[in-house]
Amino acid sequence: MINELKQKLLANFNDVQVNIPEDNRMTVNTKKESLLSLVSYLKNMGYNHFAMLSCVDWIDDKEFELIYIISAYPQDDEHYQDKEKKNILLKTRISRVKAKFITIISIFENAEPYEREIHEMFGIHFEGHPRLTPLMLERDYKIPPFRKDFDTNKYVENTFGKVPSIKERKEGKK
Amino acid sequence: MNIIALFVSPLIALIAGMFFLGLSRKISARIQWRYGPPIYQPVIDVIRSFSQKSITHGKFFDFGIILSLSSSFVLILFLPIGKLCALTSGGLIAFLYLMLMGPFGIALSGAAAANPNSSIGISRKFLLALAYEVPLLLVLLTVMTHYHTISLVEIVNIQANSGWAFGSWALILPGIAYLLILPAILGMRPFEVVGAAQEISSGPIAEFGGKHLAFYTLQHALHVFVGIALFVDIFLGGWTFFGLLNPLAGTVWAVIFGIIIFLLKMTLVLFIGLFVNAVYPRFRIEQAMQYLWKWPTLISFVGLIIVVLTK
Amino acid sequence: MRELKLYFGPQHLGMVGNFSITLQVEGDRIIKAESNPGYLHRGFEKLMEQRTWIQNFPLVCRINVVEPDHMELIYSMGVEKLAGIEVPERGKYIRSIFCEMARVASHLFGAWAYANMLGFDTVANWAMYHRDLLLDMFEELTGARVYHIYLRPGGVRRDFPDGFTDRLVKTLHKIGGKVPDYNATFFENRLFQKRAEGIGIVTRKEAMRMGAVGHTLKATGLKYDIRKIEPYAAYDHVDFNIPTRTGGDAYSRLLTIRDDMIESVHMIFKLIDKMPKTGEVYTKTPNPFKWKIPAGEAYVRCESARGELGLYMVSNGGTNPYRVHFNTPSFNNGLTVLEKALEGESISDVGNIMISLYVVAPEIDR
Amino acid sequence: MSLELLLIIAFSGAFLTYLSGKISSQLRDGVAVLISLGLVAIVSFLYNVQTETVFYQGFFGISLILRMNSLAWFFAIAIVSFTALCIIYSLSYMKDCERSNYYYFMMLLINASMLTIVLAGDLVTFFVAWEIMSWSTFLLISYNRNGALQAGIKYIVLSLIGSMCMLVGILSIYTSFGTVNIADVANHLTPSSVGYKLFLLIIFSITFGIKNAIMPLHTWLPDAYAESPSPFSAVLSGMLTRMGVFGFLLIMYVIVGMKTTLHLGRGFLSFNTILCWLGAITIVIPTFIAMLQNDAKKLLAWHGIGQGGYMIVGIAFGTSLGAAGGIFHTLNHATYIVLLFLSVGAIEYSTNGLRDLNSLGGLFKKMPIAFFGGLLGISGLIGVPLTNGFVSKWLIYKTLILGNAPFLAFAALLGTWGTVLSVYKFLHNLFLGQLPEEHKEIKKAPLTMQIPIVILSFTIILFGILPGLPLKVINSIIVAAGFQALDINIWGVTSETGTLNMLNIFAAIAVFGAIFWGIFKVARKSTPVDQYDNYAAGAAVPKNKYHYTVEYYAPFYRMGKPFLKDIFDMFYNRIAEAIGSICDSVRKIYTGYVGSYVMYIVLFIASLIFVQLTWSIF
Amino acid sequence: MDRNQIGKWLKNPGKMANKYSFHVVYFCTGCGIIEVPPSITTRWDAERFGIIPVATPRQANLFLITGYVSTKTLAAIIRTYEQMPEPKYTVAFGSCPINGGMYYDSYNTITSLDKYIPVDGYIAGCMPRPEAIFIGVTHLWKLIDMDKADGYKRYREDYVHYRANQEQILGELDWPPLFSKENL
Repeated sequence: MINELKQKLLANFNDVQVNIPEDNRMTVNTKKESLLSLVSYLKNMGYNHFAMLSCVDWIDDKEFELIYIISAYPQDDEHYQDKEKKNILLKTRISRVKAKFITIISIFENAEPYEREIHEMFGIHFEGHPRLTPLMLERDYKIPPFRKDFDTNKYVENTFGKVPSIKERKEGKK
Repeated sequence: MNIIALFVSPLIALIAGMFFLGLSRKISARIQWRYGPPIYQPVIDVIRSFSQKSITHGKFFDFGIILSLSSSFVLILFLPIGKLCALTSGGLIAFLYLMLMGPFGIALSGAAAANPNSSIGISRKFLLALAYEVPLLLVLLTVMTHYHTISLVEIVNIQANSGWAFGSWALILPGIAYLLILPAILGMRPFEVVGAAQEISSGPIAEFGGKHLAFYTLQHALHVFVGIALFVDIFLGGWTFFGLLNPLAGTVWAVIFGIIIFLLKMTLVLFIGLFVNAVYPRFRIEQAMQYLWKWPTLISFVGLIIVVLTK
Repeated sequence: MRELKLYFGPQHLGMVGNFSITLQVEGDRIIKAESNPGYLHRGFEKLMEQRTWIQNFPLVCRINVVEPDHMELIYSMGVEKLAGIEVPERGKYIRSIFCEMARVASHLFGAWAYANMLGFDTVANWAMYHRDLLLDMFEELTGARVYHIYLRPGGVRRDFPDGFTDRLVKTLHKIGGKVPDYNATFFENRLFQKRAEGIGIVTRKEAMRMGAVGHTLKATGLKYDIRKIEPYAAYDHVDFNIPTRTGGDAYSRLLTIRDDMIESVHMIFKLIDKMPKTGEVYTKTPNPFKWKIPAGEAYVRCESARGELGLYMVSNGGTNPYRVHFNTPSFNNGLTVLEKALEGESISDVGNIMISLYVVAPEIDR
Repeated sequence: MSLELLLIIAFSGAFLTYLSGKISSQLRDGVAVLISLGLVAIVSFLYNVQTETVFYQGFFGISLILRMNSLAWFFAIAIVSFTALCIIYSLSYMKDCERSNYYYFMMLLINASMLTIVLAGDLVTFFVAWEIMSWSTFLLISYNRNGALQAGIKYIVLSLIGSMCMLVGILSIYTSFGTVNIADVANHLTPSSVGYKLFLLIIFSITFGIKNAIMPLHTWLPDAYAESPSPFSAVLSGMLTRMGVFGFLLIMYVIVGMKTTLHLGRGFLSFNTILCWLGAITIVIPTFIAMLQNDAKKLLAWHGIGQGGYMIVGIAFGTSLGAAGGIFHTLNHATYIVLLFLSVGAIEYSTNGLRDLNSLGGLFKKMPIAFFGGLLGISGLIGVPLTNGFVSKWLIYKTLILGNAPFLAFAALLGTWGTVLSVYKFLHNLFLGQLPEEHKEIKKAPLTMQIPIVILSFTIILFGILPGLPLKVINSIIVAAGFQALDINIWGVTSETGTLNMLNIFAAIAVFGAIFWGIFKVARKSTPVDQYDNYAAGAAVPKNKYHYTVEYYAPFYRMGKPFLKDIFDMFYNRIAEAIGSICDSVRKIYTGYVGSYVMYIVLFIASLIFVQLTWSIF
Repeated sequence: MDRNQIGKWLKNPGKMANKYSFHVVYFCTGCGIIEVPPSITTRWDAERFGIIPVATPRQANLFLITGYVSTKTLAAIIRTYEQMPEPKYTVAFGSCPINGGMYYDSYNTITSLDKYIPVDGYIAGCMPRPEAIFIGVTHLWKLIDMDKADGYKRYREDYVHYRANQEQILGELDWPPLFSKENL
């Protein structure tokens, strides 16, 4: 079953690498251009549950890796098929500089908050996303906080550490 | 007599109202397996509110709450508490109108606060009032038609001679209808839609703090008192208790015991309300209206027809 | 002036958790609802990159305040998968029992929240009391009421004390004995039924489209439960049902939660019966400060009380995780499904719908 | 002062105003105010005068008569004073409007014609004045053109039906008795058959019912009130519509006679019971329809219909308390509805024509006078104790309850509770709540607009605390009509089954108000905050989006909307359409919309004649 | 009621009433809120001491900051605190508001709360047990008795400084200062 899918993917898409590290996971590495069609292909194959979208900052490679994790809802109420047990990790890499990508909201509606979060935390712009407004944060961080080059200790020291206590402020310390 | 009542009856109402608030908190706590606050906790709350520095949203914000509290006190003067009744002018009709003024004052004050939570609360309050007013009016009209008077005092006096209204077959249906709408009048669950804290942040009083809140609490205490006292006066014969006070007739003791009997009856009625309060969730406002316009209205309507036909 | 903006939270008596919903209201109908999370955002995933594998446990459990145990579980599972550690048999059973206790406690908290939302103080008090009885058991086992930090990679921190299972069974019987009372006053109360029925309807098709998980899905009749699909801990050793309803409304969701709670209690009984009487409860792991885990990635998932909980974890062979990303059920339910479910509902039902979708704010914010 | 002179001043004043407007607008304003105030002065001098004059003899041998009695005086003083206030109000309200000469001319003409109606001693004068009033009203309703013209046409068509009915009635009286003198007709009518009396009552009831907007005949009113200029809306609602009440009093108590009217028929089939029930329906349904309105003036208009029901119930119930209550309510209603229309007008003036209940708010800080006018107006409308509405409503309720009509009393009381809801919405949406940013700087209402509001507010309180003042006149009216006199003192009414004494209510409220105001002052001082420092669940208060106005009683609307349609209006429209389609066949003669209405009128009158014929068989 | 207290009641009823009627503003600022429901329900029943949660800050006099404070919450906390009528007391829960606790290096949570609003008392622990809440409250009683729970007075006196600190973190605040010159 899972090998069948692997064969199908390899046959239909020419720039994918498919790994099957263990029973229930399948990793699909792909170029960023073909990700969208891959996602919709998988959806048509019955993988209709978009579980999450994650992002890893590979700072040494100067690249972001986007991970789309897709699985399937059960079709039958009583018996679970193999499909539901699978998780497909779709991976693609994009450049770290002026990072941008395409939204998949048209395929999976619930990707919206995930993309918002990634946008906020990594600064990746998702083209075609209807509201890339801040989700969690209200402050403007110069570097999006989840990037590897954002140093929290330094940031905390510079912002929260520099706030004087009331006593200090009364005594004139800025 | 009237002069004494003028001073004493607001006092009794205030103390009893606060006592009822405390009692209801205590009883609810006991039903919920808790120890509950001391019975004088509402008094402490009021003192605390008075000691706090409130905010005001303008003159009218203050005016509404003063109007509300003072008209609630005026209402007490029209209510026979035991044998005390200071004013009789206008009868039950004036009473009904004055009953409206307390909530109306709060509505004005709450709306002046420019908070939509208050506005929604007030809109619910008026809708609920409209809903329970339909059966309530029918009930009161039944009683007034039956006794052929519009005076509350007279209704109590007639009951002293001819037995409680709740015991007479013609008025039992209105009595039941009144009991059914009593939680709505008192604003208890399942009709606690007005100050629904979890929905609209305690509704009309969302902006009340400090003395405004204290005034509101006093007004609420009086409102609870009036809601129950009206039932006791109209259906449970006010101060009468199967001729128990006949030997004392004419003495001061009759008045005092009359008040005590009256308050005991009120406590009994409050308990009924509290037990309903404990086991029901809040209605949605339209459900409350549908309910109130169904059974209580039907029962009181039948009651009115019976009274009109047997007249 | 036509539109009215109403804030439901963060400072609101009806809001469970530090979360905000901005409502656009016409009359008392909601035209549009917008979830506004982030009041509890602490940047856990960033902080975890700066702490060692074991140091992260105190952080992990604080992601979900209401039931921290599944968070610990999934993090342990992730580390185990990356490091290739096996859990001993008894450890697996204890894990399952522990997680089911957490599920019951969480559902009782949910019952409190729902009852409290409708002003149903009596039931709310009972539910909180019974949850406390369960927290006492947690306290006996782990020494803490809320954040237990009991699970660890390779098993659990320590074995059950003597007679713990008996006391647990006794407590659960005590709680279970009150189920008829709960049913009479709460779940099957006609007024409550009227109040909860038909609001916040999410049909199965919509739920699947919006990627809903947990009771939102179960209430539409779909048996989507990771415990069955991809059994972990000791769940493949016991036989249990997944309660479902078909209404898809708040009432169905709440009944699913109730049935799930009862099912969990039964499962605990079964697990206790089947549990190996002796044996190791954990596999030894290296010195936590020097513990390096080989490079790789893992995606693990489990069924928390709120639904599918996922964890994507990457290691670069160091002492710290390289990237941790939790996929919490509330994230989806609270941001996508909630906004949809609230549209067209009355403002008096905002809290009900939110709680019936079982949204817990810190889970969203992380 | 003879009555002819009064009318000459009234009529010539109208023309004079128009002419002086050609010279200068200031002169015109001055003349208008002078004339209207002069009329007030003259009429008030006629207090307690009982006189009758024949002012024209030659009209087909009919003598045209003017007469003055307490009923006429009561209405006359109300008419001239309210019109005078509205004229004063108009000075600034109509300042920048075009065709203002025409407006003042029409206002004064209506004033004069209403005065003639109440002073008329014979039916011909009555009819002619009635027609002048109807037509000039039509012209003034359609003053604003566009939608107003539609409203005006609706009004005039229904008015024409009414006039035709009246004409039929008058002709029938003239052919039967050969006289149109009201006093003579009353004498002649006493021995005539019950059927004929009933015929007269019904045919005149249709006329006056249309004018007073009794429930199935009310359709002209909401649009007319809403579309006409505010000061005229005030006159229209306050006095002009209440000419219907005057008509009812005339036909029921004067022409047919109180005793006869009250004993026509038996039980539910008696004339006054049916009229009572029509009144009760008129109270309840329009009041609840008013809750659905989003236009401030339309809301008031529906209340205008609803309050008319109280008067009808009071008059038709036919006890001395009821009649007194009905007549007193006419005055009270005029006071507060004029006040409310003027307050709305002030808002309209200040916000450049806004009267949509959903787009205003928070004006009480910007327009305190208009706000207090509105507050007292709605208090009167509800009948809050210490306002005049309370007294008249109390009289009506009491007589209904003690007269063993609990269901009528229920309808009346229910109407009051419906009133509370809708007028609170009115007050809340206009004056309370959040002030929109764009209304932060609004132009102040000028003094000439504030004075009438203040005077009327004061009147409401005055008549509320001292109801004895107007009740004294009313007492003489009902005594003249043949009722038992009421026991009236300055503070209220005394009777053996429950007395009303506004003094102790007033004293109690004053004392307690003073006490709690004192406590409030003594307690810790509160900090004033602005409207943006408000509870918003920890968030910042949004500007212009934090006022709950739209569908204020949304749950009720959802429940009630299917039942609270104006079915009669739709019914009439459908009839009009049907007749229009019939008329298509004779289109060469009748073209257009009005034609169908005329056809409708003809059919209507034919049916009335048919009714008369059937009745005379009995 | 303790008979010894009658004298105190007569002397300063406002203070005593404030002690025995804590109306808590219900705001789940952090995870510490999880122990508030147990403490107000059956098991611990805070209502016997007059402690009940209320809906809006206007009616409250006790503000429980239940745990860590993120910057987004800080704005809401300040707003809520300023809307509470005086006298008002703040009690912070857990270690996080004291010095950041385990989130000392988080980029989104402030490290010590009393730089932004005055805190009258701290309940240490993560989380504090419900008993600890009561101990905190009894301690607050003592502080009130000794007039040391003067956070609101400090806030009034040093408002300029507090406001400056708030603005340093939150940027321009979108509400006007609570105390203008004439209000002080």
